[in-house]
Amino acid sequence: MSIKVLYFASLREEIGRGADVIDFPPEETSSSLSVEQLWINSTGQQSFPDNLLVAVNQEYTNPQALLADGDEVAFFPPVTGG
Amino acid sequence: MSIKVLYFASLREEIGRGADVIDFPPEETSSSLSVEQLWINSTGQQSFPDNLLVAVNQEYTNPQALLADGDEVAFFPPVTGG
Amino acid sequence: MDSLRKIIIVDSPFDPLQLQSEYQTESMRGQTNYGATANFVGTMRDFNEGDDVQSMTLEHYPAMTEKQLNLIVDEATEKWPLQNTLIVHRVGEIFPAESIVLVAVWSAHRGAAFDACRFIMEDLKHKAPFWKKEALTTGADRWVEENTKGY
Amino acid sequence: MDSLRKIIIVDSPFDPLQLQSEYQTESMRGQTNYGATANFVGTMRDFNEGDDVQSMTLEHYPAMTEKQLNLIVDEATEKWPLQNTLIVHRVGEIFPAESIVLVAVWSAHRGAAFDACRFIMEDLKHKAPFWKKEALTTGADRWVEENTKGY
Repeated sequence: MSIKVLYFASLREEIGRGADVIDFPPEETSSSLSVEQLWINSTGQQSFPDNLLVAVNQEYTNPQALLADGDEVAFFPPVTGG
Repeated sequence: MSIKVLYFASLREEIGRGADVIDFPPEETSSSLSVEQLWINSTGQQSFPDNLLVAVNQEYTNPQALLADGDEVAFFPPVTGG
Repeated sequence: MDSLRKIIIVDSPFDPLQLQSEYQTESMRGQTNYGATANFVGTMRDFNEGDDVQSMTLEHYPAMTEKQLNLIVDEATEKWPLQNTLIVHRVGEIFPAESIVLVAVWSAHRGAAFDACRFIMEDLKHKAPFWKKEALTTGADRWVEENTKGY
Repeated sequence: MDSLRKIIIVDSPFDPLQLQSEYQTESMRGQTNYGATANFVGTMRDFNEGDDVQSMTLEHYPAMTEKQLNLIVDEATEKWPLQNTLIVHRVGEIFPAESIVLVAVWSAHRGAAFDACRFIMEDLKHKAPFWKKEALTTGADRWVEENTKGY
């Protein structure tokens, strides 16, 4: 399963890149992969920060949401537009 | 004492004129003349209607306010601008 | 806080956004300390209380109108930190789709701008000496007796 | 109620009142059933949190931005009877006194227009994927960490 991961704003700068494409071998995701697991896997961090926002396929979701092949997952800090 | 009285909108149409100048002989207003008394005197009506608004010298006041020589008193219905 | 304001009564059609734009250009050119502008434009509809309205006549009490609008702006300025306020109100005969009123407020922050704009608009509707007379498409005339609720 | 809307993301300076005026002309010409328009314009200030700001860069998540703004307008439209909504948001490098955002809402009545304009603006600030990075006059850069309160 292949997931596109995006990072924005201060998070992008901290991580040092704006995007990852992560391919999981079928045996690693035989059951299900959550947003939180993806975060840990893609960033190497221990846990999902409290104020981190996440969107799957451009819609807000939560760290427990499960992912499917081809999903676009975006992680970002609190928004500050307007 | 001379008072200028103005009527606006539907009230102007009911009364049939937009302004009066009312001169009170000194003996009639030896003590004081209230807005309500002026209303009764100028229109011939019995009392001050509940929803009637009044301004003395272009500022809102109440029927008990006392008048002075030269005041401009305006009577009008609820406002409906904007 | 000292607050600038401009109050305009017009007896012919006006373009509210054009006037707001001009006021901003002339009064705030080079100013970079306001972050929020809230405005409201009231436009004449072609219906009211279930009837078709052909035109409307806006009467006012000239000597009192600006005085009262200034009092309203004074009160808003005491409640919120405003930098500028523009009020434009139409009088005379007016037709559907023409603008009746513009209230625009400039402040550093959006909460104050929103609150003050709405406050001024509501106060204007309840205190400024304007009266509307509608000419219906049936040929009948009638005075509007009270404003609709704003909240 | 079916509600028309236009959502524009721009990467160069825009004139919010001019765009609102154009949108009204192109989308509402001949319409005489809206009585109330409320708008909000956010402008870049030259100060924030006590520091002098020289410029700002607005980053966004292009694929999500319009989708999210459409969801916000959908929600507003469920809550209030709106006729039209225009949202314009700037991205890229921006300087003091330039416009950041415009939210304009058309409705038959002023209560709905005021409420919906403010609702959309607040929701945009809390949900639309934009981020501000400030360049201070000291030469330092910093990300804005959260928006100020809107109420």
